[in-house]
Amino acid sequence: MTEFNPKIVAFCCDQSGYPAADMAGALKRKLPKEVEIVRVPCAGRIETIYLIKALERGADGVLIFACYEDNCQFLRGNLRVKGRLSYAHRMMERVGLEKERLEICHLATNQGVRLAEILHQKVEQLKKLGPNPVRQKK
Amino acid sequence: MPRIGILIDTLQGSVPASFQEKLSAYVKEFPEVIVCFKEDDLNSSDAISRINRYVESEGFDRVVILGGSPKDYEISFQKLKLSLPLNPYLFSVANIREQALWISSDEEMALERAKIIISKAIHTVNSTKPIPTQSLTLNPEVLILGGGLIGISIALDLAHAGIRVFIIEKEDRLGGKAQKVFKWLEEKIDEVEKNPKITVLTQARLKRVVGHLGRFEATIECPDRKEITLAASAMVVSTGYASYRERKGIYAHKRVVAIEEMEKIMAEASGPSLLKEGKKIEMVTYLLDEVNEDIKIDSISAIRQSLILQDLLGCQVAVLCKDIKVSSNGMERLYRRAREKGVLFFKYDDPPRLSIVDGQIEVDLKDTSPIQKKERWPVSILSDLVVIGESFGPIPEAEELSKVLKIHLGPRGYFMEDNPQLLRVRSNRKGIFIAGACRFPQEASEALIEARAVSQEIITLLSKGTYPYDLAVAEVDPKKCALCYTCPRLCPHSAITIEKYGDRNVYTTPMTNKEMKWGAAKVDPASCYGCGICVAECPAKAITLQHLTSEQIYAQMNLGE
Amino acid sequence: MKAGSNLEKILEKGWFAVTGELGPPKGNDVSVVKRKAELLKGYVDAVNVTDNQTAIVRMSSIATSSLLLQMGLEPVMQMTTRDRNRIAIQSDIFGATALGIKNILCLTGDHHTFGNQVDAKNVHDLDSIQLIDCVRTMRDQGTLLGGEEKIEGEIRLFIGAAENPFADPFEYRAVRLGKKVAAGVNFIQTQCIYDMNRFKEWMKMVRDRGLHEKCHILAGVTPLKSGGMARYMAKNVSGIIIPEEIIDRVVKAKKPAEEGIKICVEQIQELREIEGVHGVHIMAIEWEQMTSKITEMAGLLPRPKVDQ
Amino acid sequence: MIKAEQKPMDEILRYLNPYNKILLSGCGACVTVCHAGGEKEVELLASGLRMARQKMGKRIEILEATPARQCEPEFAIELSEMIEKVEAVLSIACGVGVQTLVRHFPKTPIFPGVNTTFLGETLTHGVWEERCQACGNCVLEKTGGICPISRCAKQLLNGPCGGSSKGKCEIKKEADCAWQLIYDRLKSLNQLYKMEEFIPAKRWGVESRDSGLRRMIREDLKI
Repeated sequence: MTEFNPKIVAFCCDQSGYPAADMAGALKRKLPKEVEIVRVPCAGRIETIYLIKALERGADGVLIFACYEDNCQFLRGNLRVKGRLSYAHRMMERVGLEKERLEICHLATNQGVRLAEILHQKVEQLKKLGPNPVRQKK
Repeated sequence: MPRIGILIDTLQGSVPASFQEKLSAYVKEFPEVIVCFKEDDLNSSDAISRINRYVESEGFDRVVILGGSPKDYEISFQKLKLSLPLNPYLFSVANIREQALWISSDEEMALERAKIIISKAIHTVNSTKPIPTQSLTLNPEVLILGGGLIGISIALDLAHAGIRVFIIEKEDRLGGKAQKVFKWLEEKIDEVEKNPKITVLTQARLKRVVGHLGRFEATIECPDRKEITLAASAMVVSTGYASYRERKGIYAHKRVVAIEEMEKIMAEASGPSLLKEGKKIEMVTYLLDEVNEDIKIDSISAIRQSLILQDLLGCQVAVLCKDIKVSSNGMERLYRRAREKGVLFFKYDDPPRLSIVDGQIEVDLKDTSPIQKKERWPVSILSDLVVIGESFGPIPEAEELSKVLKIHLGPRGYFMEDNPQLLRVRSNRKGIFIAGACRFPQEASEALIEARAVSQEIITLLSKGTYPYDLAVAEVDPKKCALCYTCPRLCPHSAITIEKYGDRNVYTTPMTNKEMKWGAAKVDPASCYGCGICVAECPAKAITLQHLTSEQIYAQMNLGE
Repeated sequence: MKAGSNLEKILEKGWFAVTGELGPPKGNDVSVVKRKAELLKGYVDAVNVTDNQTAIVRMSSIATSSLLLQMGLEPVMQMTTRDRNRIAIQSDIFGATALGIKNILCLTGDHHTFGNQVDAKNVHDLDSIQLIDCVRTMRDQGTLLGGEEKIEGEIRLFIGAAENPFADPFEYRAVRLGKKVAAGVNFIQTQCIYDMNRFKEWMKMVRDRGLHEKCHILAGVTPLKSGGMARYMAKNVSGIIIPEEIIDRVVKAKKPAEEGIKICVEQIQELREIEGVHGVHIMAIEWEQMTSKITEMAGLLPRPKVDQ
Repeated sequence: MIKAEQKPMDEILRYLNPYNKILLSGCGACVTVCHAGGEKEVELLASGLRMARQKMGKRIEILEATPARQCEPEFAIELSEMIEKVEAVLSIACGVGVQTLVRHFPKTPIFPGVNTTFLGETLTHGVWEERCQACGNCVLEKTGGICPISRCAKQLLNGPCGGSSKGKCEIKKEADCAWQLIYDRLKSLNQLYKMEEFIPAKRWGVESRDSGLRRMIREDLKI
């Protein structure tokens, strides 16, 4: 049996998450294999449907790397996405998906190490949870 | 079919040659890719001119750079934008260094990741439409709200730069709070009034503002209730602050005055001494930090006043405070001079007690200052005059103004800057600047620095006469708009308004007031920062970001259909 | 005479009336009614029979009133508009008067969400003032509400209503009483009074409008059982104001219940002195045994007998 | 406008249990504005339902559509082609929209996906409150423009009950007492006399829903 490598979609705000991801690289931190970085201008750009669709299309976990609260370049982008996250969590609960598969993490641009840690922790957590149960068997 | 040119930035050797080979082999699998070059340092200027030549000789219309962080190329992008015949949105960067090479545990994984990143970048340029750049004419016209120290200072700066200025002042004359403090302000006011570039409207009120950066239209209500409309490219809010103090009990005594009133008393003084009701004032006690502990304005005013009192008006001054706050320029020196001249400073923890003794006011306190001096606690000062600090707050009109201007107020009710570290004098709306004590109570010399910053920003903005912007911003499809008002409420930059299309004939009744028919939400492209909040919230899915569509985001997730 | 009830006669004679209150059982156990009736008999001129108070389902007000009549007490039948539309209301009034009930208290009723049938659909076809108008029409015009249709027989009812001087907007409370008077109310029982100053202020407004001459006002009192009850009522029951000093008295007392009774008696004595107050309405909630003690201590006994 | 909120997904899943291919239809009018049944919600609910059914091991195919206004027959009819392809329809328009589909598609089961809650006003973004019960005979003239039918818990017409305290309703502490609002407003308009007038019993049985199915006919408009 092949090892289960959880697939993670990581939405990265251009003001925090994305520079942090680059910094993780610059610091030569190894990231998990199956991470897709999605660069967005602000966490406020992330539509609820992206979170839901990522799960529907088989992502095992979805992470949002956003700026710290009160520190959004666009004032309320990270707060709006927090609301959308809670909507998605409610829907996941009804569907029967574990809440842990979707999470928001607040970062500053220089927290590349933290970003790498979070991703590794998430991988470990998702390994315990097992594959996304709604993923369609191919 | 798009014609894509690939540029491999070898980043001065940090991408190994063997890896480069594998990548160039991979990109050739894409039918759209017509050419693949290598460059040692894409940020160098000769590299840019070489790329320019490649574009012309090879005839590609889209570019994907395989290199480092896209953030690193942003500046060169700007240059490329100017120098290349290509649309800047037909570029994409595949960050194969940070996001593949450096984060992978082995080369195989790095290659896998790089391939995914490259395919996403190719998808991005393939799916992007060229986004045109437009420009907005900026007339050199600026509206300043508030003709106090800051408003006057900005008006003069701008007028000297050839900009037409309108000052809207609610009082009947210019100067605001500062007119009592600074004698030289009179000259400035005079200068303003004589300057043909500056128009002053006193006893005026801003009633309504429509439009955005470059074409604000402000309706002003003048004293005779007449309304006039002014056009401005940019606006400045310099409305200052309000100060107040509830005066109960002994604080209502005529020998207790606020610092601001003291300014007036001193300004009216003539001769070598200070008189109150015909009697000479000998002992003046400043009682600070009762209501405003964290603001240095009071400390500084008290020291400034006490030097004059002590030196020129023959008074003995005592300053009672919790802390001496002299962190602005030159204030340490003034403080030392005050001490040298004999001004007494006391520190208290428990509030001093005031009582009336024979028409004078006795101030009793426990002095807790560690500095050796004759007077140890308890101290009792029989004063002819007690000068107290006041509370500071936003002006009463702040909330209404924030609604009219559609700019944000901070939690304490002052106007809020867009970014406290970087963009201190910009409001959340493009083209509206805020300066001085309307942001928070501050000391005049510091506020004047802000005034200068605003002047510079505006002069830079207006000097070109145009404001270029591209359409990589949110755009509303008016046919889909449900007029739910979600986006104007949520736009952090107040860049969205509901457009009134008077001429859109939807109903059969002839409109008596065309202004009163609403069509759809409209984003002002020059005011939009492209954050995407409105796109994500629109319940009708009527808003798109042209350079980052949902389809492109799904492609970046790389999860298939 | 509107109805010739005992209560009406006492009030018309200008005597100080005393009414009590009886909550019907949460079932059909007649012995509960009997026990409570015994506790009140002889101490009050009439007894309010609540109509599913606080929206808790209880024996119907009409049936309980009828039982009281059999036991020799005079009922004031409460009727809320919460549970009945105008068809049910008028039909119940036919029935009630046929059974010999002569007093009615017109109420809107506590909201159903306070009770034990929160899923119920509340009716509120009429409000309390419209109910007063309805009963008055039936009695004085002999027709149904809004109709020309003549009633077979004769409706004779002494019409009462409640008023709460402690609810808001305070300045409107006397005006609202005026509306009730205009609609045809004969007597008023107030919400229980603890804040005497506010009540006096309200009575002044009532007198200024001359309302005390157009209807009889019975001041409501409720003895406090304990400090806990006082605190609870002050905090949780809208439209009841209990001044701190009264709460304090009960809380600090060695025997809070006795203190509560004492306060109540003092209040009655104070209320008696107010111009326009024609009686008291003692609401000893689930504490009916105290009615005798309170009336006795307040010097309200023996209750006068009116000639038939 | 009409306000609505999505039904619990379990309930929707129960309705859809027998079907494998459905149409999920939103509406571009009121329910879009209150974020309950517009295009965005259609997409989200469809995705959620597919996931839930996938998890149950019973895949479902969902077509998605959002007509401009589901309550106009022509718009509803435009869905014909899609409805022919499916076994059932889940409509997240208001109850009116659902029934417009029902009228035009006699052979397809149509299910509601939202609860139509009330006719309300937006207080602030994301907060709505009831304002009208369509009682059929507007009383706002008498009450200073504040509706006691929809805003008073007991629908009182002659002033506040005894549960009005400090401006709030005793039923819901967060709700303003409608009659306090009426009082304050009439006072500020200098029209307090209106609160002294007796308002007779409302003719519910003739004017409102109680009269049976209400129909409005404008002869001048009929084609």
